[in-house]
Amino acid sequence: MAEPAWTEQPPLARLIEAGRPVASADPPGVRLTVRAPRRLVQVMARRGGFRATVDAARGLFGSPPPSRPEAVFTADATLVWSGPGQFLVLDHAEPIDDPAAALRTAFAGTASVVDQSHGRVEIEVAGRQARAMLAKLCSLDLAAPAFAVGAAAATSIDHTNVTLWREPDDSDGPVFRFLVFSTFAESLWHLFTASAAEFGAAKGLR
Amino acid sequence: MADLVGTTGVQRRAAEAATQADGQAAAQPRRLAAGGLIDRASPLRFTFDGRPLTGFAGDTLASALLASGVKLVGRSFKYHRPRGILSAGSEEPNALVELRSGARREPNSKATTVELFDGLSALSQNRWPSLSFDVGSVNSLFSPLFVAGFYYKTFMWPGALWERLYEPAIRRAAGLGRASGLADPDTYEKAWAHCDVLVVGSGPAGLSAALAAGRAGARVILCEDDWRLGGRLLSDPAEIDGRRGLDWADAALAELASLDQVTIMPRTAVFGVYDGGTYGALQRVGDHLPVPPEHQPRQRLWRIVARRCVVCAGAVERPIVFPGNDRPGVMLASAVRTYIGRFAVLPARRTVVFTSNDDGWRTVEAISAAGGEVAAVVDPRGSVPARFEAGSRGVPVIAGVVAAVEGGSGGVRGVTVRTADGRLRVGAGCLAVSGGFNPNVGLASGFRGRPGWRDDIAAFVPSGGPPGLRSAGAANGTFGLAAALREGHAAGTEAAAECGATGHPGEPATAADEALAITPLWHVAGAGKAFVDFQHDVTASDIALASQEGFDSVEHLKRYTTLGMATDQGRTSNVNGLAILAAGRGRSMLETGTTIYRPPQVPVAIGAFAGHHRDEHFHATRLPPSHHWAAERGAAFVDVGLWKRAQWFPLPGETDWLQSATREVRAVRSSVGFCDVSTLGKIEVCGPDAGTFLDRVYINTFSSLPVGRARYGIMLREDGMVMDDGTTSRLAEDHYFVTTTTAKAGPVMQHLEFCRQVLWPELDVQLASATDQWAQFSIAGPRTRDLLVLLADPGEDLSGEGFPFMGARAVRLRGGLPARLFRISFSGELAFELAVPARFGEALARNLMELGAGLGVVPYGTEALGIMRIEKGHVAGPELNGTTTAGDLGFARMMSTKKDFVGRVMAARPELIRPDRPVVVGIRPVDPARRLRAGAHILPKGAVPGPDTDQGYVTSACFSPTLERWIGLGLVSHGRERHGETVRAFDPLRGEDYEATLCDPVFYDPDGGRQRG
Amino acid sequence: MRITCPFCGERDLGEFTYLGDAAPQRPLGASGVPGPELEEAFYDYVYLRDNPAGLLREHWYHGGGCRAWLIATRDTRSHAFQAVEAAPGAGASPDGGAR
Amino acid sequence: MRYSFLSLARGALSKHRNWPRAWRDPEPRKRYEVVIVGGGGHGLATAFHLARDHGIRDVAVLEKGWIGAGNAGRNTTIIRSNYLLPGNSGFYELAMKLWERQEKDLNFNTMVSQRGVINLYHSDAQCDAYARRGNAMRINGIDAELLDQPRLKRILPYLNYDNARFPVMGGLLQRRGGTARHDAVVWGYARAADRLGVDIVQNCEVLGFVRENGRIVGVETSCGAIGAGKVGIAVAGHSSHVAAMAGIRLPIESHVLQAFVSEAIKPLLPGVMTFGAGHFYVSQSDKGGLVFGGDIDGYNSYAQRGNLPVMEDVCESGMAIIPMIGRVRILRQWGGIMDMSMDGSPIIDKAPVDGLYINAGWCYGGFKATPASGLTFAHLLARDESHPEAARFRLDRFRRGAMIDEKGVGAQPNLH
Ligand SMILES: Cc1cc2nc3c(=O)[nH]c(=O)nc-3n(C[C@H](O)[C@H](O)[C@H](O)COP(=O)(O)OP(=O)(O)OC[C@H]3O[C@@H](n4cnc5c(N)ncnc54)[C@H](O)[C@@H]3O)c2cc1C
Ligand SMILES: NC(=O)c1ccc[n+]([C@@H]2O[C@H](COP(=O)([O-])OP(=O)(O)OC[C@H]3O[C@@H](n4cnc5c(N)ncnc54)[C@H](O)[C@@H]3O)[C@@H](O)[C@H]2O)c1
Ligand SMILES: Cc1cc2nc3c(=O)[nH]c(=O)nc-3n(C[C@H](O)[C@H](O)[C@H](O)COP(=O)(O)O)c2cc1C
Ligand SMILES: [Zn+2]
Repeated sequence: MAEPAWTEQPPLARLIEAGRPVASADPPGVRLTVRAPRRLVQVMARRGGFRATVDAARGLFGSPPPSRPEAVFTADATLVWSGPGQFLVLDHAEPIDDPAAALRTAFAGTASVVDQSHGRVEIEVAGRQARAMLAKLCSLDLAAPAFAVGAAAATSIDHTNVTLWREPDDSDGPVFRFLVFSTFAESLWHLFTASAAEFGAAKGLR
Repeated sequence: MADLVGTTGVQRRAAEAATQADGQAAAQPRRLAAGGLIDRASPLRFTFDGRPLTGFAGDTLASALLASGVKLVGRSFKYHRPRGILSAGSEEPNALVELRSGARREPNSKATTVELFDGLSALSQNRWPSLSFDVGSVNSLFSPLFVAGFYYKTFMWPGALWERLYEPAIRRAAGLGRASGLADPDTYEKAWAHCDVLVVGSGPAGLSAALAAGRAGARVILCEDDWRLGGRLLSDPAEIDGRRGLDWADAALAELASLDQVTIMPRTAVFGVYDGGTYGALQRVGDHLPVPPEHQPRQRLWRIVARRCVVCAGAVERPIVFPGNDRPGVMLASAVRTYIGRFAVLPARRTVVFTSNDDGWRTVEAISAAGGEVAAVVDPRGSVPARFEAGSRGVPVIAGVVAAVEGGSGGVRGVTVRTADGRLRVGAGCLAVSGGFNPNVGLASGFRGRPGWRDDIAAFVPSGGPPGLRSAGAANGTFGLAAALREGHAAGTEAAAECGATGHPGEPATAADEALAITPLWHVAGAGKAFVDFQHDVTASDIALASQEGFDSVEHLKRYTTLGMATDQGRTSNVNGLAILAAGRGRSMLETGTTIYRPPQVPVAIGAFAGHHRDEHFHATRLPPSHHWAAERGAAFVDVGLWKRAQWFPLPGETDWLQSATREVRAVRSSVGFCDVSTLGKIEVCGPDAGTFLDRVYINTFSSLPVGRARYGIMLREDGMVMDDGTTSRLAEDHYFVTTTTAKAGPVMQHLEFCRQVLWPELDVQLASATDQWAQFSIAGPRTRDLLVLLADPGEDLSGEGFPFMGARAVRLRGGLPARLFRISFSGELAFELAVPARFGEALARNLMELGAGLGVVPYGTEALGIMRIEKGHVAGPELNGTTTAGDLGFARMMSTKKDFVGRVMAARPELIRPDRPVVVGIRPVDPARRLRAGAHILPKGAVPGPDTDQGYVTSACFSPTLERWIGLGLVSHGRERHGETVRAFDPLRGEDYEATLCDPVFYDPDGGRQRG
Repeated sequence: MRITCPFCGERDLGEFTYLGDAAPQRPLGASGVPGPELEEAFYDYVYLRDNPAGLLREHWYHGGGCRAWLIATRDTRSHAFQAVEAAPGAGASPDGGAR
Repeated sequence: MRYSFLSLARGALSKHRNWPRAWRDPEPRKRYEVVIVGGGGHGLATAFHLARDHGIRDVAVLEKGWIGAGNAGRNTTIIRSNYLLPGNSGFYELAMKLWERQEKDLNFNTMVSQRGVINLYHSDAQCDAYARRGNAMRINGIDAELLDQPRLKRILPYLNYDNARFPVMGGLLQRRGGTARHDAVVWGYARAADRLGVDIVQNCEVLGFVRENGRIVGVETSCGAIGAGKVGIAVAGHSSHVAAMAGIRLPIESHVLQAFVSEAIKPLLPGVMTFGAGHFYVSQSDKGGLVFGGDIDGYNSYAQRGNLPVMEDVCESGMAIIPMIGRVRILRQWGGIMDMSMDGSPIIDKAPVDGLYINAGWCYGGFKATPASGLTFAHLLARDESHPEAARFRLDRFRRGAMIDEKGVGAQPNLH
């Protein structure tokens, strides 16, 4: 009897092959990268349980989770603020039955834990012109002092919610990461590429 | 680039003579041989009404037309009077053209702001058949009739003729240019910017403000409407810090460019101020080019968030109201200066200057310096202002007023001047008029503020204004150059300091002081039409008439005469009109006041506000996990909110949706099918108090729901009406999984958060949206279990006992994939909903097709889904219409009496429990072949249609493949007691009227045996 | 319009949705079984508003951001905000420490 | 002086020197039989009908600014009677019939123009919903037609049929719907009422009420106290504010609704069109401007001005449905204060206080109601009983649960 085959559909793969051509610039002003899926777990502190949640997180990741709109980069995870009393855990933990199980135990009684590994797509926007391009999409002030490395925000683009944070700069400019809702990803990807076109955009998967 | 300061008139005349020789310039007879900020090395070809003409880079359409000797440019709104070019800026009321052609045609474009480009084509407007011969101009013969508000007094009889005759005629006559009528081929963008100090305008004041703020270290954005920065310095000779004004401006710009905290935005008009320091600005990215560059928009709309704003938008000169003042060739004095100084165009050889203030005398100087002849200066004040004696030597000065203008569409030929001792005629081709200056107070009055009045300059000036906004320079009534520089610098310094900038703002630039002396002159009475609002043909006598009829509040005056309602928003006319009203009423200007200022400061294309949100990108699109798989199978899609959902899956040979949907239903009912229902809202409700929480939001009880079970629930709004329904499963003691309808996912999440955060903060609950995390398929039909066993891990017990109806739990699938399985059914069949992590959605679809091939599995879409829920009598969107109660839908008994829940009390109001309320019933036409349509109303059999006999309507209808006839659900008064009754289905809109039978809403599997089986 | 979310900072109006006057309190919020005796109180709670021309304490939802419910004090004549606080149950509060 | 072509021609000969004031500018008297608060369309129409239909001419209309300063002077002028629910249908059709004879009633050309109103639908569900509504209209004797796409295309050829985000499938058409010149309606009623003896007092703001043992017997105004047998409030966006002076709380919130007008262009759009998949409706004024709007801003406001998000939303919708308006420029943007009721329908009723009567809750739909609002409110004031066509607009409907909620969104004014 045929065994079911569970091939996972990589996010946006179709579009990146079929993406519409954009002005070439060398080096490109903007680099758009769809990141390979990681474990993504939403941790929401219970009533009066924020302190306990912080302690539990410190135990797990070696540093406290963000309690302000920030991204905390630990040895093997990124903890991103996703609202008051809650944060997202992004890491490469082995995909097991229930990606959230381990954390659920760790936070038992202090926080509620929900798996979102398939609920979001992670997109990176980088390059000299990243800010100019994002100014078309994002109402936040992403200028260096106002939005430093490690800053994060829950905001919306094209009326859809996104989580965004700033990674350390790379050789040719700032690096921003976005988590967008999976079912909106194609729509937003179009917006990203269209907005980047005038600067010359390189698009890729990683 | 050479310029005209320092070159004397004599040299100029010589130079002009010289260029007249070589023919090239002859094409531009009014162009001066040297000077101006134009690039003579790059000539540009363009056409006006088809006539080929040339100009230079740096020209506006208006300056190029003037250079070419074109005087007549347009026709006025009401009387179709011939009109020329009045101004040199965005205040232009007359010189409006249809710019470009085809889909890019732009009506009402101000020739004075259009940047000339090679190949530009423009047409004059509002004339037929031609500009020089315009039939519409007969209107002026009837002008005695067409006074202010004439149409309110007539066209009343016979009433029927209004729409058919009078109004269409009025409409055709009105309007100005023609819209293209074709979809706009260009793109638009919107963007955000943030700064400490926004400086509006780049004249001496604006540059000083930007310099001061920038040097102090503030984040500055400098917006300039014009493509070249400098403001009046581009037009008027000036000396600043001991150098030429232009050089100072260029140096200032260079310094600003060197400050990385400063952003300079030319071709960007700040059009409005909004709450919280948000400013709207329009950047004309590609309007100076034939078509925008690739990947670039035509225009970009900026939302600039600024902590402070310094408005240095300058002042607009106002004309004087006298008979014949609308003739082509009558121009604003400062505009004449601009054409000479900036564009090297001398509008006419002989010019009369008519001014009530000193600034007009600068024009006298400029004309003479350019080698033009000033035939006379008419200044009611009589004497030559001391500081202009030198510059105007030999020019005849007349103490009087201009009382009439000769000339027609060919332009001004001369003027009649009235003096203390009689009238005299002066011949001239141009009349330069200055009635004083109106500061641009629009932005400062942006929050419906009222400007103040200053007698010394006879002008309205900013007072108060939006928080964080201040004005400086001419925009603030500070007309002197030196003062403008000082004020701009001070404003920039203060604004920066208020933003915490601590750097040194440097010293203000200095210049010779020259205050504006003025003796206001508004209106020269006399025979003939004296225009106040040129574009709308509002005359001095219209204003008198309106006042006489009691329309003497400024707002009534405006609305009755349409003063200031044209495309220039009365920038050159309002104050004159108000002054005439004030004089007539013996009121002061302050008592009289102004009309309300409203955005936008300059008209903004609708496309710019839309940005990229058009066509298929109007709204974002949301795709369920199996979308691409469904597309590959040729599914038809339907828009449900933002979602695209598969509506049906046509097979080769199937010609219409009903055929496909019917097949899908039959397949499900006889074997098995599956449908992607991931669009349902999914909310994880976690925490110790989750049960209590759900008890309070649902009418039924969930705290008692055992782990591993699901329950159907209904939630109400606080007003007692049904808000949403769905199944909720308990996956663990402290973990529920709530599903909502597709439409209500967002609102329900917001409502639950409100309950959690505002109503019951004491409850320990956490909410997370999981809609995107799971691909959830409904798998339905008698063979469902046979299909699932092929998919599920052998260890999973899917038997009736092992997985009873309304069971719900995490399962593992073959190949180890974790999933969630719910045994719920809305089709009346044995059915499960299976949820897998979203990126496995496509795989799930493929697996179901492969594994189910032997069972004849089909994918089905929303049509089949809808048909089956109607057959089963399940309520959905059309029944949950926001005006139905749980009782109306047949769930009265589900409402717990033992607990508080949202909506409980209001649901008990007398009108909401009346026995005659429309309630859910089944409906089927008496004639089995007859189609039933949703929207048909239900009347008693044989009743005469009327408000009293209207008893309800059909909410949902479909062709039931199972019953092989059309059936439906409806909301009908007393419906429950009337099962079996024959009623009248009345659908006049679709020409249908037939008998139908009311029945039990559950057409299929009434005892629930199949879905429990 | 800009609203300063106590959690996210200053954001554009577009990220928020409005509910209205925060003064009306839901009768018998916590527990118990309400009956007809509360109809008048609920009628008042659901339907009647002061609707002042001036300062108003009102509910806003930062749905386009952190999903917190907020209570803002705003002047309905000028649109100027005086204060923006979090709803009592936003985040993990009530809580001794940070939210 | 009667208005007619002849009188206009005569006026022309006399250089229009003998046109009298359209309405007098009287000093308010000490007392009136009826005082109407609010010189908008509704207040003035009420005064007109009191004087004409009930012979009550001892009436004053008190206006804090200039008549028409409120919503009457700033609305998008759409008139229609395409309502769904009992209570609304009859009332708005009564209004429509009055519009159709308004020039005669007022001897003033208010430019009632029945060019048709079309509501577009974009899905089968929306089509059925409009069918339900259209059938309800027919049942109430109101004209309605359901247009399929081919017929719609013939009337509105330039809609985005080809690559729309939401398909344009058809529309519900009321041919008798259209527009009327909003300011003229105000002036027409003012002039007609004035000629019947009504005092129209501008720049007279009502600041409070005068009571005698519980009953309202007059108003305190910026021009002093004025006695009144009865006081009727018709102040639209300020309803709560004025009612509060009598200690009354209403099921109403005040919200700002914006509107926009483009530069004048040659005739482009035939009638009125509303876009069912976005927030956009548009018509073209006689002057040639596209007059359009969308949703309210959504937050309580008395500021008479709005913000950018709604303006953008409206233009996005406009571009989506009529891509040819991209290059047409917006000339002016403004706002008005809506009296948004809790069910989206109006209130015409006695106040809980003796001597006081309330006309409020018009939301963004009260212009089209003006003639019927005046007629029925006058009836209530004169007879102390509801006019049959306004009987469902009673205040107690919320207590009883008899809301008239066309949109079905419940007690949230900013969603109506
Ligand atoms: C932008 C916009 C578009 C609209 N579009 C439409 C449409 O297309 N179709 C439609 O049917 N309706 C429309 N409306 C709604 C319609 O304009 C209103 O419902 C209607 O005008 C309200 O009745 P009114 O004319 O009496 O109100 P108003 O004209 O507002 O009259 C109320 C008057 O009361 C005065 N007042 C207030 N307080 C006091 C006081 N204390 N003392 C004395 N006087 C006072 C005010 O100054 C005002 O003049 C629109 C409204 C707006 C703002
Ligand atoms: N009677 C007089 O003496 C008199 C009167 C007026 C002006 N002036 C001269 O004008 C100058 C005053 O300097 P100033 O800087 O105050 O005015 P300005 O006229 O020199 O500069 C105003 C600038 O603002 C720009 N602008 C206007 N509205 C704008 C908008 N909404 N967005 C973006 N840009 C906009 C204009 O294009 C212009 O460049 C001095 O040279 C003064 O001598 C003199
Ligand atoms: C139907 C209609 C048409 C309008 N047409 C114009 C117009 O052509 N030009 C103009 O400047 N304003 C026009 N307006 C807007 C008014 O000037 C004014 O802004 C509006 O009535 C609100 O009043 P306010 O701005 O004085 O507060 C129009 C308004 C309406 C309701
Ligand atoms: Zn927030």
